[in-house]
Amino acid sequence: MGLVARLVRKCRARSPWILLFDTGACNACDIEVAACLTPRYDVERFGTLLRGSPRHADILVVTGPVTRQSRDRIIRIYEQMPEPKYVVAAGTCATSGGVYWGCYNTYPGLDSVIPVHAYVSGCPVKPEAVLMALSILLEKIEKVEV
Amino acid sequence: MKVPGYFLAEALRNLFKKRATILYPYREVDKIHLPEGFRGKIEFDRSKCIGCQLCFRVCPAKAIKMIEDEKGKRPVFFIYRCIYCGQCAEVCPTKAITLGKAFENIALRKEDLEVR
Amino acid sequence: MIWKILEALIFPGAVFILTVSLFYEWIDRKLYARLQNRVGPHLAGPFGLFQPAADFIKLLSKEDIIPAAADRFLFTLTPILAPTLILLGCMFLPVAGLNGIVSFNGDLIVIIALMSFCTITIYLAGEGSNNRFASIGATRAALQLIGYEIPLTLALLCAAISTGSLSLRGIVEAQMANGTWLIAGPQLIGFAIFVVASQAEMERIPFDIPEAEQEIVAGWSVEYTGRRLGLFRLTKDLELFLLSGLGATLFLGGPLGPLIPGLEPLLHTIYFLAKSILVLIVFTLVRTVFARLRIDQMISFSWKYLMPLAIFLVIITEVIA
Amino acid sequence: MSFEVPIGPQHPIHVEPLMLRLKVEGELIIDVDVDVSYIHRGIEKGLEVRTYLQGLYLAERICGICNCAHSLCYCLNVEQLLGKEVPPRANYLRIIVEELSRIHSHLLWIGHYFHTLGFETLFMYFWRDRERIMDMIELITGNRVITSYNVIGGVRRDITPEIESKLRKTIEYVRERMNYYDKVIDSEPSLLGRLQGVGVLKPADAISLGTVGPHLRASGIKHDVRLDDPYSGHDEVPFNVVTYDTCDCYARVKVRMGEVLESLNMISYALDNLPSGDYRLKIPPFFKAPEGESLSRVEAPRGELVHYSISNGGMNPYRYKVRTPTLANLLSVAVMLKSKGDYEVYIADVPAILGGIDPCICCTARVIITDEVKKKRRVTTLTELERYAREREVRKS
Ligand code: SF4
Ligand code: SF4
Ligand code: SF4
Ligand code: SF4
Ligand code: SF4
Ligand code: SF4
Ligand code: SF4
Ligand code: SF4
Repeated sequence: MGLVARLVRKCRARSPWILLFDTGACNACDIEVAACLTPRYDVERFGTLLRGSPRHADILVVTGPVTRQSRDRIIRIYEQMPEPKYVVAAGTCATSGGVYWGCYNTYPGLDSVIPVHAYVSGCPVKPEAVLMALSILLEKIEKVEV
Repeated sequence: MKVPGYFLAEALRNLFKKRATILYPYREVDKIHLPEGFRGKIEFDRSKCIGCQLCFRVCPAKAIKMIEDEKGKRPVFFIYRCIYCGQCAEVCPTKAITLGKAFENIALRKEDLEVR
Repeated sequence: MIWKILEALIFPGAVFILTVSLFYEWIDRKLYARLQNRVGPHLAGPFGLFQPAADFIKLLSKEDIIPAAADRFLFTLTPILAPTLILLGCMFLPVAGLNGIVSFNGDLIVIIALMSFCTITIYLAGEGSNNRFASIGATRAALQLIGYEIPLTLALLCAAISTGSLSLRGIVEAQMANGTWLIAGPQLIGFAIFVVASQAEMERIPFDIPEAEQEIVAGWSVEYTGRRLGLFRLTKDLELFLLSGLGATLFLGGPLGPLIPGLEPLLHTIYFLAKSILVLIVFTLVRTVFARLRIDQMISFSWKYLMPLAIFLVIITEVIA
Repeated sequence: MSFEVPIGPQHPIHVEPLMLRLKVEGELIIDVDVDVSYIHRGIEKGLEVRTYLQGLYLAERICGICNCAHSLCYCLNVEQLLGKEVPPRANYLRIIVEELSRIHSHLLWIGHYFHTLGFETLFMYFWRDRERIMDMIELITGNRVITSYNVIGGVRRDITPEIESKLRKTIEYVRERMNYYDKVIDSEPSLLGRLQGVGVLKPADAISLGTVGPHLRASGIKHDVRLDDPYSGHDEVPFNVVTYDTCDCYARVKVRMGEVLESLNMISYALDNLPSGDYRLKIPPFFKAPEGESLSRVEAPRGELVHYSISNGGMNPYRYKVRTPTLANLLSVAVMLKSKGDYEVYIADVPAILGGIDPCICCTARVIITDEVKKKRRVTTLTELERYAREREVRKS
């Protein structure tokens, strides 16, 4: 790796801006991810900012099973994000649909719709687990392309 | 009484107080709040299991599958489906299942979360 | 000549200004976080010092998207124009001596004009991206300009009137001659107006109305990605430097302080930075303790309170001078 | 010149997908259209294919924030079907956890509300102090948010003396903080400017639009299921119904602040008067409910929550119906958001007004199918839905 490439990679790993999207979660995972912003967990330590616009974001954090209504939305948001982009599936629902089996309106997990780079299981995910997932993903970003 | 910037005093006071943040990943691991009875990742004791299938039948998330091994029927758990409800542990007649304290069930590939 | 160019490019010119303004963003974010009982960025470099730089480099390296609906010309022009304008403004600040890199009689007016141009650029940037949120944000930026522009100008002019000079150098010299800083005296009011109006100029809480995240997503910048967004963020940092520097120069005596012969440029720089960081801290405190106003509240606030106060100040200053 | 601003479904006001189509003139809103169908998951149908026990965990996940109210409501419902009465100690324990989650929900909402109003610092402080409550919930139930505490026939765990003393300490801490924040809210003009006189809902309108919970109480109407139709021992634990009659967003904040203090008192009282004895009935994991129907009501943090079920004597409910508080409150948003006469609403007020009802959409979504090809929307019929559900089951297996 050249020096510049190394620097760029390092900067990417130090400045992950996230976008939170709820594809039908029960709220619990949402509030737990939101809790990461607050003093006890303070995800800004990693340089993370929560952005409102997909155009500004690097990491898409998705909670909830994908519902039919939100499927097209999540695909569109994913496409709006500039490369390089990563997706974190937070919560059992997002990793596999979890408890919502047999509900006619959900898909079995986020990876059936868009590529996913990190799975966090938990119902809901503990904020610490989100932090850990982020830092594992960032390490990966710094070292190799995920 | 309206006082613009009423919060200033409190904010400044907190500047000199200890931060509320736990510098968690990798550091200050012991400060995490993990009480007794926390419902984390499933721990399964093969030697206790009698293969009664109760856990498989109650699981609300279909996270358990029964397979056959050399000693007979046993459950396997798909952690990526598990909702950490603890129902299987509650129903198991021999207490072969307990919920541990591992809460960081993270994987970059889904298969890594598959079978425990 | 070479010397002059080096001065403009390296110290105390572009490179220096850019570095310092990134540093200022770090101070702002870190202090903001500490006031909220958090830690703030701490992984990028020691204490997270390189956080703004990391953000910037990352943005430069990201994919560049121009939405199909956007105006390509404006989309290309505005991200370059905005930081250039502010950078130009920063060149007038007397950082390493009594003179800025460029300095002439009436440069205060030029700075004010440059800041207004920058807001207009932002208006164009929002309109050019042809997105509803962006155009609401752009309209708000323009409306807000009407609200704070006049009080800001008046506050700055009062400093000029009371020292009898329209150039930054003149104002600093007058403070040197008086032996007191302008803030000690009736110009304290001017400083207060200046702080409030600068928050509006920089679009920070309580006046972050044009990019109010919770209302209109990211406002005028909603469609910008990658390096274009990076340049806009840089503009914000430069504004932080320009306005805190301006406040320090006009009200806190800028680069003045006890000097040791031979070390003047260095000491001047240190004094200037120290004072402008003080102003920056005031900015951050303001952003910590208020809620965002609504655009109509902002305008009526500025016409009901800021304007009369500013006019009152002009009268006092005239009487005293 | 008027144009349409879509707010949502992905929008920072609210992480949850909700679609508001605003018609605006400049900054003034003249019309609004609400679409909440983005997270419809089909839970009501899902409940019909689960056993009663499995259904509990799904009902709990109708919503994570009110999970305690949902599971309580579900349990009450099934217990009614079975004709069982839970032991008194279970009732008190249920109240403790229910009120704890009410506090967490209110603190969460107030903090988030200030965040939407651009008061970041107060948001941070509220959520910092909320963490104490979360710790307590985690301590008692084993999870921070989804408690899984209520089970059919009682509660899952008991409270030990050690937990009790920790809980009391936390109550004192939170009470002191709340009294301080109360002062901040009443003193900060930039905040008051965004709250007072915004989103006024007259008592008569509040009733005719069918609003519930704190939203209704902020319009000065004394209505609370805990008082009107006490369940789970609420008739034994005294509390005041907090009402406010300024009917605006300010009142909505103050009502919730007051309710937090009330809940703290209720927990203290419940701890002091905790009956001894069993905390759970023995109920087997698989059972058939007798034929019949049952309706239960619970005062969730956001208002009255209704669960209704029909049983045909099987292992799973024949029909299950949920009426959630936010659905009842959303109607009033559409009314409050419209400028009319001397009542003006700006885009900047959307977060304040929408936030004022404490909207969480996830329990609220109802089926509206958007046909992407034909660009038409229609509401599906029950038979269509059933077919849909069956097809899906077939595809899965
Ligand atoms: S994983 Fe659990 S807590 Fe998270 S959204 Fe799904 S059901 Fe809710
Ligand atoms: S904890 Fe719950 S979801 Fe997980 S395997 Fe056990 S019963 Fe299934
Ligand atoms: S319930 Fe217990 S004993 Fe029965 S199969 Fe499951 S683990 Fe084995
Ligand atoms: S309306 Fe709510 S509870 Fe009913 S199926 Fe949809 S998401 Fe589930
Ligand atoms: S479809 Fe008819 S019979 Fe069935 S629940 Fe609805 S109203 Fe009752
Ligand atoms: S859903 Fe039916 S019963 Fe319920 S309010 Fe509407 S019309 Fe009445
Ligand atoms: S109102 Fe509905 S979505 Fe909101 S917290 Fe309660 S149950 Fe959940
Ligand atoms: S209208 Fe009936 S079928 Fe449709 S979601 Fe509601 S309860 Fe289910």
